[in-house]
Amino acid sequence: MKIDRRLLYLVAVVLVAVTVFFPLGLPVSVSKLAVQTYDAIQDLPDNSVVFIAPMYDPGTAGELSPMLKAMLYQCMERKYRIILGNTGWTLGAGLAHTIITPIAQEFNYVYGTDYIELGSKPGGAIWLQSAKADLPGAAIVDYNNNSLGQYPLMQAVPRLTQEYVAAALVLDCGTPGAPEWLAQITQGTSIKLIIGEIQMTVPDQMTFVQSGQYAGMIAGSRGCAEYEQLVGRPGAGLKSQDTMSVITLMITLFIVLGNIGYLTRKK
Amino acid sequence: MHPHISTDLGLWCQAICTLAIYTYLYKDNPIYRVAENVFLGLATAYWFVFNFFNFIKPAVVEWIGKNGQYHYVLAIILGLLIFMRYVPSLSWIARYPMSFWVGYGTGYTLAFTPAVWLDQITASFVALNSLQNILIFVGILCTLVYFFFTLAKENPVVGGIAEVGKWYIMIALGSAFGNTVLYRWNLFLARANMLLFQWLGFAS
Amino acid sequence: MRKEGPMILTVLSSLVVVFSQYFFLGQKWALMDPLNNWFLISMSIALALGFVNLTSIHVKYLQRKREGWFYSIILLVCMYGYLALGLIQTHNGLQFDWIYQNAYSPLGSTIFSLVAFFITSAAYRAFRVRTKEATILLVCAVFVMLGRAPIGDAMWGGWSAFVNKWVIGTMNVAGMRGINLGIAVGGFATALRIMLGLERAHIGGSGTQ
Amino acid sequence: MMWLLAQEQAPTPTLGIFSTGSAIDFAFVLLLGVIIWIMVARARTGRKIPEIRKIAGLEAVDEAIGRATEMGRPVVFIPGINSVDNPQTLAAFGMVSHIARQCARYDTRFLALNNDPLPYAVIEEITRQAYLEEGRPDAFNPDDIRFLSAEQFAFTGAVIGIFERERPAANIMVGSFYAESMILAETGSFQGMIQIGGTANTHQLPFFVAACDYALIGEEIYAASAYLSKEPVMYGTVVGQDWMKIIIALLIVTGAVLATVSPDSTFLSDILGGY
Repeated sequence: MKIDRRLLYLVAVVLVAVTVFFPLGLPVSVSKLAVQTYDAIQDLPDNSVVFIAPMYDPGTAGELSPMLKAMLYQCMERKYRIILGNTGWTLGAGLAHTIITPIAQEFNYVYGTDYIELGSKPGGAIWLQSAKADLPGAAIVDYNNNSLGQYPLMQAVPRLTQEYVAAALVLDCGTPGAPEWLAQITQGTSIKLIIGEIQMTVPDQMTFVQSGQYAGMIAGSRGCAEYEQLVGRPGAGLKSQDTMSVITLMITLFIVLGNIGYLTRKK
Repeated sequence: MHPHISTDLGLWCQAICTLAIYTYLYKDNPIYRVAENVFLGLATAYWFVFNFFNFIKPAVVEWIGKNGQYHYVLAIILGLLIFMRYVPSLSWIARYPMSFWVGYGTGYTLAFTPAVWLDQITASFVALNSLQNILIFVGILCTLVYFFFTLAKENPVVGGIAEVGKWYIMIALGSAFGNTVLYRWNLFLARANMLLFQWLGFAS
Repeated sequence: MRKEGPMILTVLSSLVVVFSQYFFLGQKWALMDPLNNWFLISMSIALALGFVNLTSIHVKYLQRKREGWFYSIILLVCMYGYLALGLIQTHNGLQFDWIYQNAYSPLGSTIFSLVAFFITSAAYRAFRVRTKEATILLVCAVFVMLGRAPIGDAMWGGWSAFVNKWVIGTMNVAGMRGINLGIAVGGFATALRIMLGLERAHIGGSGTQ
Repeated sequence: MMWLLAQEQAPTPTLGIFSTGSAIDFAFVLLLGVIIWIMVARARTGRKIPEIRKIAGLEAVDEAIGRATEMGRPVVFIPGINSVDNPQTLAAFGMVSHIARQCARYDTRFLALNNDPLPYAVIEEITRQAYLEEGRPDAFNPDDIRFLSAEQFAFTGAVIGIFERERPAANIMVGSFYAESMILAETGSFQGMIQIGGTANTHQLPFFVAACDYALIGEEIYAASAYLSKEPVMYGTVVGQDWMKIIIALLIVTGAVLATVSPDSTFLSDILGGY
């Protein structure tokens, strides 16, 4: 049975559109991993400095921006000081800026003291190496092109090492990404590496969670939906779950139909 | 649910670009080809401009000009040598920059990956006291055996172990697959949200 | 000079990286910093190779009035126009950024999202229970999908917990680690083959020697 | 400044000469180097080297080229989308020479599509050389070795276009692939191409396994150049890879047994992680 693939596409688009307007509202259970991740962030010492790295761009923002949002809520509720910056993902800096600005206002975070935005720096793993030796020197200017020397938070964190930074929260979707952070910054140190991962590479990265090299992982849009519930701020992650249910049923149906056709033809 | 179409030029541009690419799903057509070539042109130019202002210009102005680190002049010359490939009699000179880049990459592989993978080995030192740990232990060993290239798979013991390894591999790949399918639709969801809520202005 | 020189340079540059990572003196001298910059600068310049190649191919198409030559004009105009704009305005320029945000970025994201459709047609067309291995892969994929979406839990309450613990957390971890350890060994071996001069396609050896 | 920082941190060297915690890492690299060197030396002196088992995806390379020849349509090769600093790209180079030679021999058009200017430059040179060695330098067309774009999806869009318009019969993709893998493999199959996909990027492997006719899984791509070259010296290096995996397996067995017998002992992990 050969169906025109365009018919399959049409079915898919219609199904997605319908669920976007009329959600099913199925409950989302919370996994152990999500709790572990939440606790890893929650249990950092008071007044810690966390480095949050939005290592993504608009292509993957659909999944990672809601995670960043929930992470910021949790960190600001715990009153951690936040350094926001990435390397190698130019557009990630702009995306993160629009997310952190309203949340920082909500929590009365002072720029330069409670949080700072480094923007995006070129170089990937190479930049991380230099930040380990001299963070302000490697970053030079902040997101708004202001010199970093004037900010108390930067004076307090001269290097990206365990003496100054308690955790690195990396939103990861490719290279450079979490593996570079692991190899260059957190491997063999007390800095906790917690990642927000696109759903696709979850199995791949799971082995680093099992080995303890990552202290936690928000696993795809599902993980985000779980984490949002733990933080108590339901958002876009939770909202996307109904579409995921419908897509799952559809793909499963297509696989089954395709195979029925295949098996009957074989006989 | 009444649409409220945007009047923002940027959003219109985004919507047109998005729809132009999706026409390919029907079939290859002139609209897609225009979008494809516009994108090719923009992308090639963008990366050059980005690299020029992030690496080449700082190198010349800051490092060489201000700091007097004149050895970076050699790095620029080394990069330029790749263009010797267009001079047939001197094209072999282009192998010099190439060998530097390959050598750097080779060194990088040797220098930075072992530490990460050694931790993967020590993480496999699991106490064989639960079903989960035993399954992990057996799986790692069988999968490694699957990748032995010089052991005869005709040998029933080796063949059997490698077969189990292959099951593990397929389960791992199946997990990756299942996760990816959903993730990919998230990407489409992001585009659909742009079209429906931002451009056409449906209330979300 | 033609064969030995590049070979020596390959070995030397990889040795510097290895030395500066593993050895005390290497870290103390901080050799990696200038070396990294050398790599970035020289690679950035080489990006211009792309310009030369694209220009030469499309100018040839135009000269021969090959089918679709019109599209070559579009490509060349966009490429050189955007390049000129970028060099005048820098990459932070207002118009340059506008084009990035409103044309470049949506074009890229949309091509990326085509994957969703292709996965769907592949689900119907390609994912067949042809062999035992393919069957395992498929069954597992469907299982995981149902475990990741709320619909699985709606069908059976323990679905996502089961998938997380046994499929992703156990079988997948073992399989992935085996694959990854093999890849690590293979990557090292390839690197060593290059250092030993066995593989020198990149410097004009005929593939492998 | 760099010097001052290094002084200030003053880490103590491990075993006198190594940077902190690097001795074991280095020992591993050295060990694999020595094993490979021994195997290569054995092969050079003509001693017996074990055969490599059959790898279906590599056997299929000649079949794919044969099919393209029969149909009078081109063979496409894509070396992934990373540059020459990624070992997967270097593994892909090892295959190009074999494929280009076969194409030259059978007078089949060979198209190589590149995302990065450096692999493009290397592949052009390898192909030129291959046509020369087959005595067909006139048949080599430099325009068939193409750089398309350094941007991932501009590249992908362009490859789709070439698949649509040049109608290749065989598509061989080996190297470091990302999200484009599914788009390329599925477009290829719309065109009815025979496809071989190989990568060490585990997140893309399921798509190559499911959508291509043959797949090279992970480490198999690193054995490709040796396998296709059929040279004993190269076989030797693959034997070295196997020895390394045996050592890793033995370490894991020892570690697991130790962890079972005395759960508190961290002796082995301390050595591996500490020096």
